[in-house]
Amino acid sequence: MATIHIDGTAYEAKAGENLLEAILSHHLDLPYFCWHPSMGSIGACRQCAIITYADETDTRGRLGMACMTSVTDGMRISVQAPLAKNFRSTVIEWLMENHPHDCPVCEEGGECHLQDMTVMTGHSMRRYRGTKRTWQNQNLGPFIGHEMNRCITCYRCVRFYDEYAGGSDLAAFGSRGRMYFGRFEDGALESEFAGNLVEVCPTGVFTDKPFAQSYSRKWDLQSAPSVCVGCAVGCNVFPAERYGELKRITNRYHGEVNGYFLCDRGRFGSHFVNHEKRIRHAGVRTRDGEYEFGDMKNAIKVASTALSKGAIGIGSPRASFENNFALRELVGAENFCAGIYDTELEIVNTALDVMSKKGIVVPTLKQVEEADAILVLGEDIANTSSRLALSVRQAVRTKSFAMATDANIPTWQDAGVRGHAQSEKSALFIATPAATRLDGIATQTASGSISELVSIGSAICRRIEKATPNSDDFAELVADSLRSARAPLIVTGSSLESVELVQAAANICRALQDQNQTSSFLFVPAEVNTIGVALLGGRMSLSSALQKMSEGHSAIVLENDLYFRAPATSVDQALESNNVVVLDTLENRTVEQASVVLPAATYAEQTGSFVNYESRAQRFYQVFQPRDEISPAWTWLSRLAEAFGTESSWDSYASVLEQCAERTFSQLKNIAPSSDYRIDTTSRIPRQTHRYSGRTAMNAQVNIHEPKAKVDPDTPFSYSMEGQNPGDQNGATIPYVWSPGWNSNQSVFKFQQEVAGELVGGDPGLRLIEPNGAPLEYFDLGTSEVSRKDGVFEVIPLHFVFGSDEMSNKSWPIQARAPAPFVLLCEQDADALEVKAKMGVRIDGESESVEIRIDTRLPSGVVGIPRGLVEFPPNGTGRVQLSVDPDFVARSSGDAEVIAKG
Amino acid sequence: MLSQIKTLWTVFVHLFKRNETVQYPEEMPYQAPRYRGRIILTRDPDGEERCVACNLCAVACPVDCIALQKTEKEEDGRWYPEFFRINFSRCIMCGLCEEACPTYAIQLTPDFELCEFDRNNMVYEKEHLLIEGTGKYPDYSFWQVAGKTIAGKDKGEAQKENSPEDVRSLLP
Amino acid sequence: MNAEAATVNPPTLDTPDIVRELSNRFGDDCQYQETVDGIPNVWINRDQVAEVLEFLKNDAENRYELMFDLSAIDERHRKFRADQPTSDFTVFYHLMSLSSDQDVRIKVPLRDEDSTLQSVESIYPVANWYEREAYDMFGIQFEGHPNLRRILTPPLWEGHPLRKEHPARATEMDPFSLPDEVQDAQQEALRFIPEEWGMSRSTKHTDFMFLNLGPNHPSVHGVFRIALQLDGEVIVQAVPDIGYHHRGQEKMAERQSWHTYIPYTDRIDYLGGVMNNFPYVLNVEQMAGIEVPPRAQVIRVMVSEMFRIASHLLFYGTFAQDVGQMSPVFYMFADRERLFSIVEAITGGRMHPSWFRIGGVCDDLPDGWYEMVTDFCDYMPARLDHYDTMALQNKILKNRTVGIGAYNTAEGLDWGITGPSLRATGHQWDLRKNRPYSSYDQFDFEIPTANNGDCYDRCVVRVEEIRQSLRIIRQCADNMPTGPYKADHPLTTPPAKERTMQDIETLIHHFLNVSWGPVIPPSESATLVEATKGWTSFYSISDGGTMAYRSRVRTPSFPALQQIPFISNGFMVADLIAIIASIDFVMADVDR
Amino acid sequence: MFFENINWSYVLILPVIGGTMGGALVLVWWERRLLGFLQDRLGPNRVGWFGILQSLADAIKLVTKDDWVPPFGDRILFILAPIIVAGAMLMAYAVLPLGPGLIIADSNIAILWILAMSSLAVYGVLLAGLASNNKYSLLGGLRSAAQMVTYEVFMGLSLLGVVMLTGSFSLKDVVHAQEDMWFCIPQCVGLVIFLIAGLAESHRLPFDLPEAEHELTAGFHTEYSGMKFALIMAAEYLSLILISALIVVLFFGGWLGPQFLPSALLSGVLWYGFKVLIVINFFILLRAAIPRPRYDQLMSLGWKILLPLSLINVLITGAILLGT
Repeated sequence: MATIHIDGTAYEAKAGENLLEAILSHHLDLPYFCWHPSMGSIGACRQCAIITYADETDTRGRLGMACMTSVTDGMRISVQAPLAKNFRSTVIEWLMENHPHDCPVCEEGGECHLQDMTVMTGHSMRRYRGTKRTWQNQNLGPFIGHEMNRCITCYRCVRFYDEYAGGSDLAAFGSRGRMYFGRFEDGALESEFAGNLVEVCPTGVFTDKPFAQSYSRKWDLQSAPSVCVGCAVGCNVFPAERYGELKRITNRYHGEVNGYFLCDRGRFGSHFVNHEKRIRHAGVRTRDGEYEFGDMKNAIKVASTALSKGAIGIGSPRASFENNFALRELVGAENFCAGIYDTELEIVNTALDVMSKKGIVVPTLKQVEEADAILVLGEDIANTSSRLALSVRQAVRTKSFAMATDANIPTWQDAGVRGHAQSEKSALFIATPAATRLDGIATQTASGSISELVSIGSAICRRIEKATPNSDDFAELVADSLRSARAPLIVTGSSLESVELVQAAANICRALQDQNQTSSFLFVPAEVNTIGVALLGGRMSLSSALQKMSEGHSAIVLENDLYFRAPATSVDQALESNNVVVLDTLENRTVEQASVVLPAATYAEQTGSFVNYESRAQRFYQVFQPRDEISPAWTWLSRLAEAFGTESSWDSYASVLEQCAERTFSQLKNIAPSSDYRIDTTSRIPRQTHRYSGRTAMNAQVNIHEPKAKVDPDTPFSYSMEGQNPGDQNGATIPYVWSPGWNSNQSVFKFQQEVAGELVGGDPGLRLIEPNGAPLEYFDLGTSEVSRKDGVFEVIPLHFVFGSDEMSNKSWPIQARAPAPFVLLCEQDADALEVKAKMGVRIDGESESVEIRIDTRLPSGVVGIPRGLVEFPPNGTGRVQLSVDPDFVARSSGDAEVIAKG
Repeated sequence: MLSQIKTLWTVFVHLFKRNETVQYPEEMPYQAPRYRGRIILTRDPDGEERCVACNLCAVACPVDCIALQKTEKEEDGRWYPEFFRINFSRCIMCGLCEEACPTYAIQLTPDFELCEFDRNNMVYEKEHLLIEGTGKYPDYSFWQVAGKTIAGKDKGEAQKENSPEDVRSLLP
Repeated sequence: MNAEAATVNPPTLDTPDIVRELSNRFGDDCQYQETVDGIPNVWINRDQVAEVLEFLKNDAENRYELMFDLSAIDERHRKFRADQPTSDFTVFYHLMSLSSDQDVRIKVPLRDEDSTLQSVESIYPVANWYEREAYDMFGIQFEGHPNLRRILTPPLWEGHPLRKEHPARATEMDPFSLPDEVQDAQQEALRFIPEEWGMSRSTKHTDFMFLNLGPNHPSVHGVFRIALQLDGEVIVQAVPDIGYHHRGQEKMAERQSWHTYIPYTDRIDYLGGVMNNFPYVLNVEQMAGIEVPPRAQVIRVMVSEMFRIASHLLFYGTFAQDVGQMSPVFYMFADRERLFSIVEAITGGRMHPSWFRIGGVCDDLPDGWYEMVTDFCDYMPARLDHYDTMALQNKILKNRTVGIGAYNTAEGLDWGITGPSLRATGHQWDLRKNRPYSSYDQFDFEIPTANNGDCYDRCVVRVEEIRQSLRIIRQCADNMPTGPYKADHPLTTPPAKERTMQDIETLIHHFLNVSWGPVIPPSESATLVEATKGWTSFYSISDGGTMAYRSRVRTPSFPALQQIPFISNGFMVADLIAIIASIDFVMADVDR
Repeated sequence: MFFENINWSYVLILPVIGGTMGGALVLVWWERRLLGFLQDRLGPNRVGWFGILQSLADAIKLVTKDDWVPPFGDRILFILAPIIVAGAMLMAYAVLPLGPGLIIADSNIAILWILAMSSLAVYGVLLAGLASNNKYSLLGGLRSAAQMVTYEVFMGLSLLGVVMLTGSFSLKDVVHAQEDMWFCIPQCVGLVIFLIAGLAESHRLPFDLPEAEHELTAGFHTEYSGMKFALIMAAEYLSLILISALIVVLFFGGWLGPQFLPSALLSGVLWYGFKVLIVINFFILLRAAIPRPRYDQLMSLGWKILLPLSLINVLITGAILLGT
């Protein structure tokens, strides 16, 4: 620890720490632009000028940049010295020379870091009377708006996009006063992290395009802490609402999980909440197959008859833990099915078993970033859980930080660290069937069919146990790396639908344990609450549930499109019986065949918990109250229970949670404060900012009398501007980040204990399982021979970040980026079929032909079929025949190249 | 006694003074140009709506009686209010909205006749607020100052703007 | 925050004398806190309150004759107070020594679980109501207070409005309804029970009549109630009851940005117009460190003096009317209307111009302002002479008002009387002269005083003030400085419009200051102005935010009403009306 | 037989009632207009020509209003009081000459009758104050009673001079006695005293203590509304007309024109009306201009100044009469 004197006051700081970070960590105000907590310092913008004094007698001092200064014990600096203030103000004056007169028509206005810094430096008088330099903008696709004139050349965009997120299609062009940040030509930004540019850019060059369509200022948005439903990482987000419409998603800082960044599926995938196909009223299907809406009581009555026949409850990995619990209570554990297909459930259960074993470390994303040797076995993480891939990207820099430390270069000195490391990277090994977007930073990759990948895993396992000297075999290299690493990590997942793969990964962990090596095991489940629903423990498998339904059992289906889970034929049969009650948010094929439809709330419209890949249960809060008859699934289940006359009914979310925690995991009650939590024992936490406008006019055309703000009995939040959001409250209860003078998301540092550290009130969420059970045992993996036949291909399920997720697929910006249906073949097989890329092929049994794409790494005899884009599984057998469609015309698609791009 | 007579006289002389009454509504009282009455939305000198839906009036309003939603029309690049609603039954005519408006769109006029029997009629929508003219500021056109491209005004064509740089001339 | 150095300042050599005097006498418990208004803040223990205040009033080197203000602060959400002792609630006493022109603010820290301290009502009689207000608004208990009950909110109100947990917006509560049983309960709670006020219903020879004057009565100027104990028509005891006009101005200050609160200040003394903006903007400017340009200062003075005239004219007219003279009020309204036409031309508003801004005024003067203003200055003096003959010299009016409701300077100060009502006792103290703000020191004018401190003198002083205000206005008009009407300071809200419309830097400041609001540095400041009815002050606390953490509004009408029993007991009902008329109050200014 | 016994003057009853009531209505309007002019405003000018129907509109409004009796008051007295007030005032008109020969009852005790009736009206006021069972009304009623007792005394005394000069209580005689000289000259002191007493009697503004809006809200008639309020208002204006007419009759030669003008120039009725109007206007001016003394000040004015003055006046008049 070191003591630094800032304007005469002594503060504690870490020696060697970045001075700017030290200043901000004490929640003092100092303007900056180019520095970013995740990207370090480059000293480009000259905004964080301070005066450093040699000693107590020094009164003149020396002007320097805080972001390029290391903290030393006893150092004396001044932030408020006139010289420093003038310098900062002058820097802003330069930046403003060419800045357009745009604030009123800029989406950044009101949450613009540039605005904040201009006001903070106090530069309010324009002296420059010359003309402004201008640029033409580019069309950067459906996600990102581009307004280049607003640029202040801080380089944050390219530093993030290229260096941090590994993108290649955004660059800085030009020199000195003529700098352009854009693509070589118009076109969608390829990286799935492009959306972060909106938050990274300190001004309005990159803006949220879908948000801009129905734009509201930050002060007008109502928001609450929530969790992204895009994948199983469980990134923390702020969904924001106004006029009953979900307007946008922004990142909600979590020190251990998502940090400062989200993927684009998370950021742009939530517009399904506003979808025109939302189910808004309870409906009963009449005999002619049409639905009758509007009679909620009748719908409840009809639905509750299903219960009298001993209904099966089919849960869902995309419904909250509490909703699944409510269903389980209603139908009984023996009749409850987790709602994921048998294979997947087996995989997840296997993974959960491994995770609970002694000595197993399940890393958070922050810990992933610290790993120095990573093996990704079978999972295309860039597509199934993109935020994880971003962390893996950072992990390969671990080595460069170690090298920098050795060379006495401060780790925050970004250019120095990168320059010193050159192309040196930590070890990353990827074994997947097809190419992935992480291949470029991988030490080595391996391809293979699923069983071949299992074999590779087994081989690595054997090599760890017993090294083969000087072999440059893939397995040997991996084993060697893992064995010698400081923090090795094994990543696997369920997307290839192979339980052996997970077992193989577990075996590697086991082998590492034998070497007294840390065994970090990261299993990537498919959906937001897959782990949760699996932990809830349904005793009935989905296939047997479907079987029973086709035999005439009634069923309640909770937020689950069964066609997304099981072969269409079996679902068709199951749904034929006329007593299936479906609770869901959007119309889908299952809903179409339900006898009763009940409108469920989306995650933004209710409070609940999701359990992420590390079994971290996280609370998400209702952002706004849904209109019409939409209400959280548990309320419907409660009404059903009431109508049926069972005892389990709940009158509030708090009562569901109470019972849920009691009967499942008691930690659930502790992952977020209870509803009577108050700030300084007095105030609720407001969902609206204190400057929320239009209260007396928003609804005046309907009712001139302003209604009473709804009292929220379930949470510590208010549905109004009343209350306090001081920043030091429990970390799970931050509804938005704002601090006086810090109107942009940069204000998040006021909510952190130290820059990029834990939230002041603690990072939210608790793990439901801790690895302290029995020791991990080896799984016995038999070897299976793959028989190949011409024209018959083994199906490899592929995932694509835009298109493979059930819900984000209904979000219009994601739809605009989703590729046209395609299959992936290797060159060899394509040649054998005499087809080329962009030609058409028909999967037997399917009516539509799909495009062909060639993958460089795909082994022969397999075909990659992307979920969500092509109906999957095509026939449930795992093998398909392909026939060439000579008449195929390629369809336009959001983006074709991304999936196969290494 | 004398003081009473003086008082009587001083009052009596007022019989011969011009009375102060203004016979409203036949006779309209003079309203200073700055008088803060009914709120209007004005148009640019080119006849297009001035309001760019920046929301500053709404947030500056102490009584929160202005609500609006931003939208864009086709591809002309301009921002417009999709709806613009003022609840005059809450308005206190303080003028902070006019002062906050960065485009001179919202203005207060010397029209004070804002009485209704039904409070619901005090809710004015955009079609009630938008006038044809420019109001108090005949010359200002925000879009000629702002840098954003709109139909008929490309980059570099706003006031004090250079024509756009050629991206292709830049070093990679 | 772990700023170790920012601890409580121990008294040192350059601390003000009063701080040293207090710590010498009361030991090290007295802690000193500096604020930007230059008023020494001394923190004392709650057990010492009576002792310290007794000392300050009677034995200190400079006698603090006037308890200017007393209220509390809910500190529980406050972040920036490292230089102060910890407390959940702070009760502060703003004392003034007019003889030596010194102020001191005594602060007492209290904990939520035990917010009790001694009443100082017996030392400073004016504290009686202020303590009741602090009890009503914060729930602070004053031991030894004779009648600690709610004063501004209805007796059955739940909660204490200025505590942070109390909602600011009505939409947080159920829509207002008044079922019969609630109405009955509320009315029953308002029942005047003489015994509760230490009165008897009868003596050996007399049964007293209790008369409820107000809250709706033609002469109480708004909604104000006095319960009278009458012996025939003679007042034995009067009990003023206020709160019917309470709107929670201080609470509103905590939910509006520093900028958007300005229109609310207009409505404090609704006859004072911009005079209410004045202390508020001075307050914010002091905290923000804004220097207001000369033109803005003089414009502010000019328009304020216009409102002084307008307010005094209304006082004058209603004064005559309340003693039964019907006509003058009409002539004076006509004069006031002339004034309003100038105010309209300049500000666009009438009674609520909301025209001062943080850092200046809203707009420059309009074309033709000079002629309008000087025409009025030419017109008005003759009218005043006319009114002198008509009203002031009338024997009946004199009979009704001379010798009625008199008090001397010391009594006035005891009861917290300020402004013209104090000057009517012969005490020549005017903030514009003694503590000139906004360039008042540049003007040539006199401070009218009178000697008897009775109803008549209070009127005479005000009439003479009108003449002095006309002098000031003419000087403003003739010497109006050129230059900007707003400061260049970045916290000027909003910045000059011409630049906003052309320059991006100014637009940015405009954008953030009108939306989120200007961020005022953490500070405390009280500013006093010589308002129409006495001294109005804002004591604002910024916690480094875009809204006031606390804004205390001290108005002259509040203590004036408290004094009514003291000056009206023994007089007749009709005299009470004359006294009320002479006090020059508006209920909005009392209840806030 | 019957017809011979009829005093044809009784035919005047209806026109007098109608005329005085109508006059009161017009007077309400005229007072408001005149007050308006005196106060630099217009007064009611919307209903009818120059607003002349304003009072009618007000009267219709008052008459059609809900007839409300305070539940806490004495119902019968409450209703009776305004009737007494208005009735007594109307009765007084019975002896008031409206022109040469135009008189309902040319009583030889007319002055006493009028004094009696106006006292009776005060009784009504007192009743109204009591019956309302409202503290303000009570105070108003009490003030009214005290004021009556005070001012009734020297009101009578102030007239004694006139009576002595005339030698009769008949008003017709009083007028005829002024053919040489209006009594306003020899009885100027009496005139002033009667003027003040009359003001007090009709409780108009400087002396409107029983209702004193600024002190007692509306004093004795605080609780009155609708038709009953209209009656009280009418009585007030009747009393104004009555006092004005009395002043004209007693001090300004009634229907007599000035001696220097040929008497044919204007008919007596018009002269009479003209003079009454001037006195009424003077009353209105007084109302507009003069502040209200305090209740005890009014009392002491009455007892300490006006009573001795009027006694002196009687003494001097008597002395002069005896002397001549």
